[in-house]
Amino acid sequence: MLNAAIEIAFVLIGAALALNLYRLLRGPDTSDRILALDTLGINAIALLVLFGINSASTAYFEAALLLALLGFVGTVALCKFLLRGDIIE
Amino acid sequence: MNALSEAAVAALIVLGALFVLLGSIGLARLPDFLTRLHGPTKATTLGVGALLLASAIFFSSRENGGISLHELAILFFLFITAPVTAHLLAKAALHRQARVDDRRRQGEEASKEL
Amino acid sequence: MEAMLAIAVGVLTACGVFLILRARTFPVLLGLTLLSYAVNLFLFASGRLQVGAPPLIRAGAAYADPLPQALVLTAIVIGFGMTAYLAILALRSLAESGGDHVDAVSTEDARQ
Amino acid sequence: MTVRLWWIRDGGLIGSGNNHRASGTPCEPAPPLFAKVPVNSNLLLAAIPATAFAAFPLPLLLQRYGRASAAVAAATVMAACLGLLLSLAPATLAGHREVARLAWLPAYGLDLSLRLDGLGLLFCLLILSIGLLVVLYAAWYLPASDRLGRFYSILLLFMAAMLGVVLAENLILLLIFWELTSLSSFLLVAYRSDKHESRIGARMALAVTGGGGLALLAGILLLGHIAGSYELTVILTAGERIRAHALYAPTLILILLGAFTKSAQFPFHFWLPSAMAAPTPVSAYLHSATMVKAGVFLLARLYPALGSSEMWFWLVGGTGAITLVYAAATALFRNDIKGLLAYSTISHLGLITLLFGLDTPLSIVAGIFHIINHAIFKASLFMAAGVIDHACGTRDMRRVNGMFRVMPITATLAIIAAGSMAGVPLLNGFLSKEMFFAETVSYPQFEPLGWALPLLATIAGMLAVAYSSRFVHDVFFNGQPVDLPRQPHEPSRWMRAPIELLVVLCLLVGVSPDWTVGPLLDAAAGAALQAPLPDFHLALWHGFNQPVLMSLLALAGGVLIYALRRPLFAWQDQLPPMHPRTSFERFYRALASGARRTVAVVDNGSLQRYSALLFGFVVLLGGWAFFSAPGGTGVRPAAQPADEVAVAALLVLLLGALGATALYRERLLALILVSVVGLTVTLTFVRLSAPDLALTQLAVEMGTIVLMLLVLHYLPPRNAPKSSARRLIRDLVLALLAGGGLALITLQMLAAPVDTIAGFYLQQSLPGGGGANVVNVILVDFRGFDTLGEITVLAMVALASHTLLDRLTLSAPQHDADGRRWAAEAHPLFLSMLMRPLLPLALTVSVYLFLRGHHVPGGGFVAGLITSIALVMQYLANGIAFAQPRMPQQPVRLLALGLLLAAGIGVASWPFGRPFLTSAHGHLPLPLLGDVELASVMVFDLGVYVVVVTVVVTVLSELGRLSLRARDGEAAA
Amino acid sequence: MIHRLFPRPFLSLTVFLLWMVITHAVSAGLLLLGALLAIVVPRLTRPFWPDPPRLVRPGQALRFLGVFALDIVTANWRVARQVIGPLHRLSPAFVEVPLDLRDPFVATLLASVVSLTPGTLSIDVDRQRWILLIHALDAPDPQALVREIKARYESPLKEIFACSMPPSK
Amino acid sequence: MNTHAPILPILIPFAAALLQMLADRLACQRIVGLLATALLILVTTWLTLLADDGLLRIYALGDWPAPFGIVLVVDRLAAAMTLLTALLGFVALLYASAGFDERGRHFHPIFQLQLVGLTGAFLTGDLFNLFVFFEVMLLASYTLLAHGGGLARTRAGISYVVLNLIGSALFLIALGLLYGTLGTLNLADLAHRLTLPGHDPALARLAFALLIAVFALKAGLLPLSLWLPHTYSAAGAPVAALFAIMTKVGIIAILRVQAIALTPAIPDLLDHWLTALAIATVVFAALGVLTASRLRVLAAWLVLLSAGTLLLTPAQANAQVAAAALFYLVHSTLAGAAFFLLAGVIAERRGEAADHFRAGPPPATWLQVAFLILAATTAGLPPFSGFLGKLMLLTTLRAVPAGTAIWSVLLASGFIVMIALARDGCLMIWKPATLAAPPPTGVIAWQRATATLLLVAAGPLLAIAAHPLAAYAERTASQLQTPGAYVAGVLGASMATSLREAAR
Ligand code: NA
Ligand code: NA
Repeated sequence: MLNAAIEIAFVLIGAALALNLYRLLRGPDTSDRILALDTLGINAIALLVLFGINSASTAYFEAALLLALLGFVGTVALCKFLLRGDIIE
Repeated sequence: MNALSEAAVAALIVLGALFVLLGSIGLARLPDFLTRLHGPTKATTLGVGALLLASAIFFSSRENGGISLHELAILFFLFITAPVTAHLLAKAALHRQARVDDRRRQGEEASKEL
Repeated sequence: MEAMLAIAVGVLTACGVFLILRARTFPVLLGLTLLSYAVNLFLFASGRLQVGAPPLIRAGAAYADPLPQALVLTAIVIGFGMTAYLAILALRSLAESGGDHVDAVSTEDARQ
Repeated sequence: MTVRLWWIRDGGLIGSGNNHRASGTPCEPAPPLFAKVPVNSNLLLAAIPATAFAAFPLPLLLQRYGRASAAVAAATVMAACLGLLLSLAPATLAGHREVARLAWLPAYGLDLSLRLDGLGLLFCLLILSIGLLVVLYAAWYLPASDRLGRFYSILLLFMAAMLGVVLAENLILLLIFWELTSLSSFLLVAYRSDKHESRIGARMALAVTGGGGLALLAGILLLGHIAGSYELTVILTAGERIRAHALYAPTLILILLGAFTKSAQFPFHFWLPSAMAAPTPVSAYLHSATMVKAGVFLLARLYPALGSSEMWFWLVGGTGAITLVYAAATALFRNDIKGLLAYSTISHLGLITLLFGLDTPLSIVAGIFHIINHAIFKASLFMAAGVIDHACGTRDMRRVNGMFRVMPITATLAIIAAGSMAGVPLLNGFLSKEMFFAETVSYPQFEPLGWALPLLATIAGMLAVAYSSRFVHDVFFNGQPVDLPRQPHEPSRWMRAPIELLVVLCLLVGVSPDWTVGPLLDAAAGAALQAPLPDFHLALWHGFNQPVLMSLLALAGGVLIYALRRPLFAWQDQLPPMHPRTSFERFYRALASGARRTVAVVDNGSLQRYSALLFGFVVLLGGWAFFSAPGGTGVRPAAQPADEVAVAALLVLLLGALGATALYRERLLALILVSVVGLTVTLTFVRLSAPDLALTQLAVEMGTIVLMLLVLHYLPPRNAPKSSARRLIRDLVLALLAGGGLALITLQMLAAPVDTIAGFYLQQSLPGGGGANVVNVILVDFRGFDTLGEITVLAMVALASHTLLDRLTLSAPQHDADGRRWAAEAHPLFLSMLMRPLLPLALTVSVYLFLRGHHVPGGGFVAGLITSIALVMQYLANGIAFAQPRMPQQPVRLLALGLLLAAGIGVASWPFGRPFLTSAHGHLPLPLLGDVELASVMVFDLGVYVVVVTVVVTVLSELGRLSLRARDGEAAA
Repeated sequence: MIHRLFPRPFLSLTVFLLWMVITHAVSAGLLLLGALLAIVVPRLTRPFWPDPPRLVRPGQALRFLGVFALDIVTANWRVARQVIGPLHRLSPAFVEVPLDLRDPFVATLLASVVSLTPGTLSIDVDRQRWILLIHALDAPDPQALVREIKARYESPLKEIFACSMPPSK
Repeated sequence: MNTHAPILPILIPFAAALLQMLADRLACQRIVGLLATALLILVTTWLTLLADDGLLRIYALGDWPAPFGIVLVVDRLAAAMTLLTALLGFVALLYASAGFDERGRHFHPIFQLQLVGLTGAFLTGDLFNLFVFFEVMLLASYTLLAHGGGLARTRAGISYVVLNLIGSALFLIALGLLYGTLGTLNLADLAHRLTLPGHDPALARLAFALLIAVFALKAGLLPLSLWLPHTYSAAGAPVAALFAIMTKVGIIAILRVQAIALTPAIPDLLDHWLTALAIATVVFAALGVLTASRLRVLAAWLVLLSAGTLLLTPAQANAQVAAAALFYLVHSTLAGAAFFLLAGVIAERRGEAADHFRAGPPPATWLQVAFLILAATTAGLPPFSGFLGKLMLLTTLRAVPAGTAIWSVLLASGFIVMIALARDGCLMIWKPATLAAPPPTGVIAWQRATATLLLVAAGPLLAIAAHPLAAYAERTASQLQTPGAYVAGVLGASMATSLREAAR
């Protein structure tokens, strides 16, 4: 049961990644692309958690934690860039 | 690992993945930036949350491990950072959607204020 | 899996090389970044690919080769330092030449 | 020091442990020669050049005491050398050969070995005695404003080098002195260094003679290879073997190039007239006893080894003959007195060369005899020319006329010397010219054209008489002087004395050769031939024979030619003018501009070209190396199947990379796409069992985005011109080759068998390194030295950010790429508020990753990156004004501290007798807490942490600070 | 003493909890280390958080968290349906919520809660007029939304942090 | 201390750099730097003397045996190269201490770290560690290059940095391929495994070819060396002087890899191309010499010329050739460095005319003499070291396959250098300014004069000491060309001495 669920989940998340990619390429504005990138990061956390369950290993934990903690830095910096050009001022 | 927890884990996994997908569907499908912004920041939060819960149950119910709570930390950080990104994205999008002329006027006014 | 990685390495290299051959500093920076992804993946691959076998010592586990991982880690960090360095240099060049041509010539000169 | 000093006497070659002498021929000892000599004679021999070399700076050092002291010093040095030489002369004249040797570079066959035999003695005598006269002459000749120290010092250096050439036993040593003569004559010719013609003349002389020296070097190396030694003692006895060797022809040609350039043989003669830019005493010296004579000396010296072959005859004899006639003809038309004399020198050297080329024992004797005679009369002639120049202020024979009336004594002397040059009987020049005529007549190997050689000799004789006549008539008679800058007069007594002495010698030798130069000539010719002398005797009159007839013809013909000078000169005036100096300069310019064009074609100064060449080179080399491997290897199949996640990730990665590449002109978009690639790479690392890498990659990724955005803010948007189609195709081909190649290699490598050292790390990680995270143990322990280097690199990046950004001012754009003004709010509220709790929490996480990194993914690097990014976020959220004062100050000291921690714990193992960076770990049992794990690598890792944090924060904040400066700049403006 | 050690007790507690959660194990050493961090980390980072609000009602804070979690789950269903449903039925709108709060940090917390709750998104806080600008995915009745937010989230937060009064400065 | 001798050449400048970073005052930094460099000379001299016993000194860092841990390997070559580095470092630092170091921040620590990179690169026996030291060296050199500022330096800097970053990427690819094919990173172990069956020979060849390409980039092989003249001539005098040894790092690396790994297993890898390209390099550099319009540019081309000359040697795989190359290497390093310093001093003396080859106020007599000696040394005119180096090369390279071509190109390039130096020197030293030129600026600081003269004196001194030096070079080369001993020494000795106790 668990394996089946994981398989399904992989497919679902894979589809989600594909949709992110669609938005990333489609735009139309840079802010849409940044949003897609941000979503990609969050979906990656989901993927990592899924990997962890799949392989019954805690080795993925640190990566997921870090992605949750730092993943937003890129988004924030990019948004700040759009807003002010100067991200550290 | 007993059947109950396995079932719970399986259900949560599918649920979580589904919400992750939903969020991305929203991202892809919704008509303008601000509505699109709702999709991922919401659904993914719950999606990842469900997956993390599944993970917590999964690792807690294994023979050798104790209670696994460290998934909470991930969720915690997501909850702190998600509103910030949403906020900045919205600001950026609004900034860019405003017509160039308006913005220029606004900017000039702002610089006058300074 | 091997083929996937090989394709990734190849495409990253090709993109990196193409961008490095551009005339402006920023694409060159991006190209070097892409190239270093490719190189890191390649160096990593020298320990062969293994799924679910991180080199964390536990009883009765299988392990991926830890040495390339350590080397790639070093390479990533050094690469970051170098990218930062080149970025700084690009700004310096901009301040001194007034442009972002890799040869620190003004756009008019570059056209000739 | 393994320099050993040993002297040998007489012949025997002491082996010098030479393993580079490729030829297996044993060094044959020369046959023991001749009489007993005083014990210390080889020291005396060594002392001759040693004195000269040691004392050459003396005049320069003494010049502060006046010109006289400089001159006296120079003369003293020469006299001392002459004294040393004369003390050895009797034995040498008796046929003794003196050899002295000091090891220098024995492995390469180069020793400081000297030899004194008849030939060397003759040349030494010429060099020193004429040198003394030149010193005397120059003291009066050179203007009073010259301080002379420099002049005499260079002259002494030149003389020393000449002595070295003629005394060298080792051929490489000979070459060394040979090139030194080129170098020092360069300085002599350039004595008036502020004059353009002096500099060019000097450069021409150096170019030709120095270049010839390079050929000579090659020839000597070949000769040494053939003979098995560079010692003359060996080489001169190995003639048979040398001539039979396959490399004889190149050897001979290379050596002759050296000799001909030095002795100004056609077509290398042109430097010599230009070298007249030197002060006249120098010319007198160069033309008579030294420089050009070095070339013919070499012919004489190596004659036993290289001579006696058809090739020798044609090359040496042919060159000599052409030079003889050509230069004589040219001399006639020179209007400059020194020019006429210079071409006559060339002609006479051609004569000597031709004599050597005739390749009979008697022709060698004649050649050497003419060397002596030419030295004597040519020195006096140049000095006389100098006197005239000095007196008149010009050397142009069209203006200098009728000098006989003004300076009768000098004129008489010059006329006698010119007679000798023309080969007038009773003078020394006549004798050797007679011998030359005799040789041409009796030359045995020239049967089919038996008349050609005597005819050529006679024509040359006529020309010599003609130009000598011109010198005598045009300068000393021929009416009144025209428009002279100075009022001419007789020179001072001392200035004339050297000329008088030399002219007397001309007469003495001419009248009584046997008594004056006989013994010297015997010894010299014997040494040159390395064989018993032919039967000959020097005398004024051998009866009326063919040579006498030729002499008479020459005299008559010469006078006739001179009588016909007017039409001849008129004819010559129509010819295109020849200016070796400008030709040389033009040649150099053409060479330089050709070089400039070639270099510019290869190197267009563009990084794009350089990078393309680098990639192209690597692709070619790599392809060659791979496909040239023995036993071709086919592409092996991949082992593991790919899952759907891998496919999806690959798609994301490809789109990111290709998108960034295709859209690179949209810089921000490209950056976003590159970040997508980075995220995918991170996931790949996680997936493929490398959690540590994933953490590092992720953290670095965030730092990179911030960095790139900081840069992007200033880089001018969208002004880049598009690449041309050709450039695009080139780049695409290179990119595809590189990418395709690396992809194939990746596949090939992943399927290749390998047996790595990884097992050791896995096995030793816990017991030896005390950590379960093997990657971390490798980083801080097994290969901690790499990590130390790595953080050093990082630290330098931070230092460099200070160095490079110090005082840098950039102007920040006022609006974005689409023309929007920037948003008004600098620090959005949510961001700045939420960053406040995030910092302590991020710190907690980094402490976790730091402390647990030895066992789970993490470690100093990752912890440091997280901390630094959290800190950088403070800058981002709240601005520099808020963040900077709250940060630890003095980043440089922090960097030092971090490095000190890492290296310090490394040194801490020394007292325990362990190498640098040896780790120690253990468990400390504590009450309440149980076992506490302690490891020295923690300190190391702390150093890493400190450095990483400091570097990232410093670099990014330094970049951020640029905008403050930009704003200040605007405010100021 | 306690105050001296833990000048920011709530932050110290958060650090300690985070530590215990991520270390994923319990031992005396780790507890001690956690305590140490709870002391050291807030001190080290104090300059970066110059004016933190004071948490006065921890109990209510817990209850607030419960409500918030429940809201996330229920509202998610709604948003999920909206996302896959017909888009023309949506009536997105900007809504201005006048605030009684005067603490920027607490206002940010409120904004975060609004953002994290499905269907609404905080765009900005006007600090002159103390108005929270919200974008709602489907808000047929904006005033109802304003009332709900003020009642469900703002007033508990006000009490938890005791910051209803305008700041004295 | 004897035990730790191998690492001292790395740690001494490292410690000096740390001290200089802690003590931020220029005066302190100067003293620390000069003292440390002087100490480095002493230590490396001692190490060079020690190494002359012919034994390998293996220093296993962290007490981990090769090939698992990183080892430093001191043989004659490594020791001598560190000594050369130290000498050059001291002289360059002395020169820089007269004011050059004030022209930007952090000159001194970065200078010391440059020395760390150089000595580390010469000493390490591990290829990845070599990569790390290359990075240390290059980053330091990037920064030193930029020291003093100016557009020319920035322009050269970008090319230099980008090309070397590509080089670093290539290095990593080569290392990955080596590890992925042979499973190790230690040079001795690689050489050992290369002789065993069971690996993919094509990949191993490719890996070593890429490695050689990286070294060739550093060494200045055409067509990878177009950056070199620009970079070297843009750098400040003392920096360029120190750079004179940087190409040698690449050459030494090629020599070592060739001797230890390639000769026994892949002897044909350098055939056909390296010598041909080296000849092309020499030709190109000789042409470049003709184009130079100022002394420092000329010096840069001369560095390239000597690099090309040295690159003629590795493909010969011959101990005698290597010995000659080593002597020439020492000579050309010192002479090249001397040229840069001399250019600096002359430029200082000639005011606006600087070191351009045009009329101007003539430099002092001692400078003229120094120039003459140095020019003769460089042009390969006797009796200085350049002649002896060329003699050795010509002697040993006569019998190799491309011998005739090599001879021609060496002799011809010597000729070109001679006529170019004669012309340029005449213009610069002797041609008087036509207009009233500004008088020469002040006196030259004693540090600069001393440093310049020390290096100029190297030409004559090397010639005088040619016999012992050539003998050392010969012993060095024969040790280098005994790969079996190296491999056994590195792998065996460290195994025997330092496997740590299992109990720990
Ligand atoms: Na006349
Ligand atoms: Na900024």
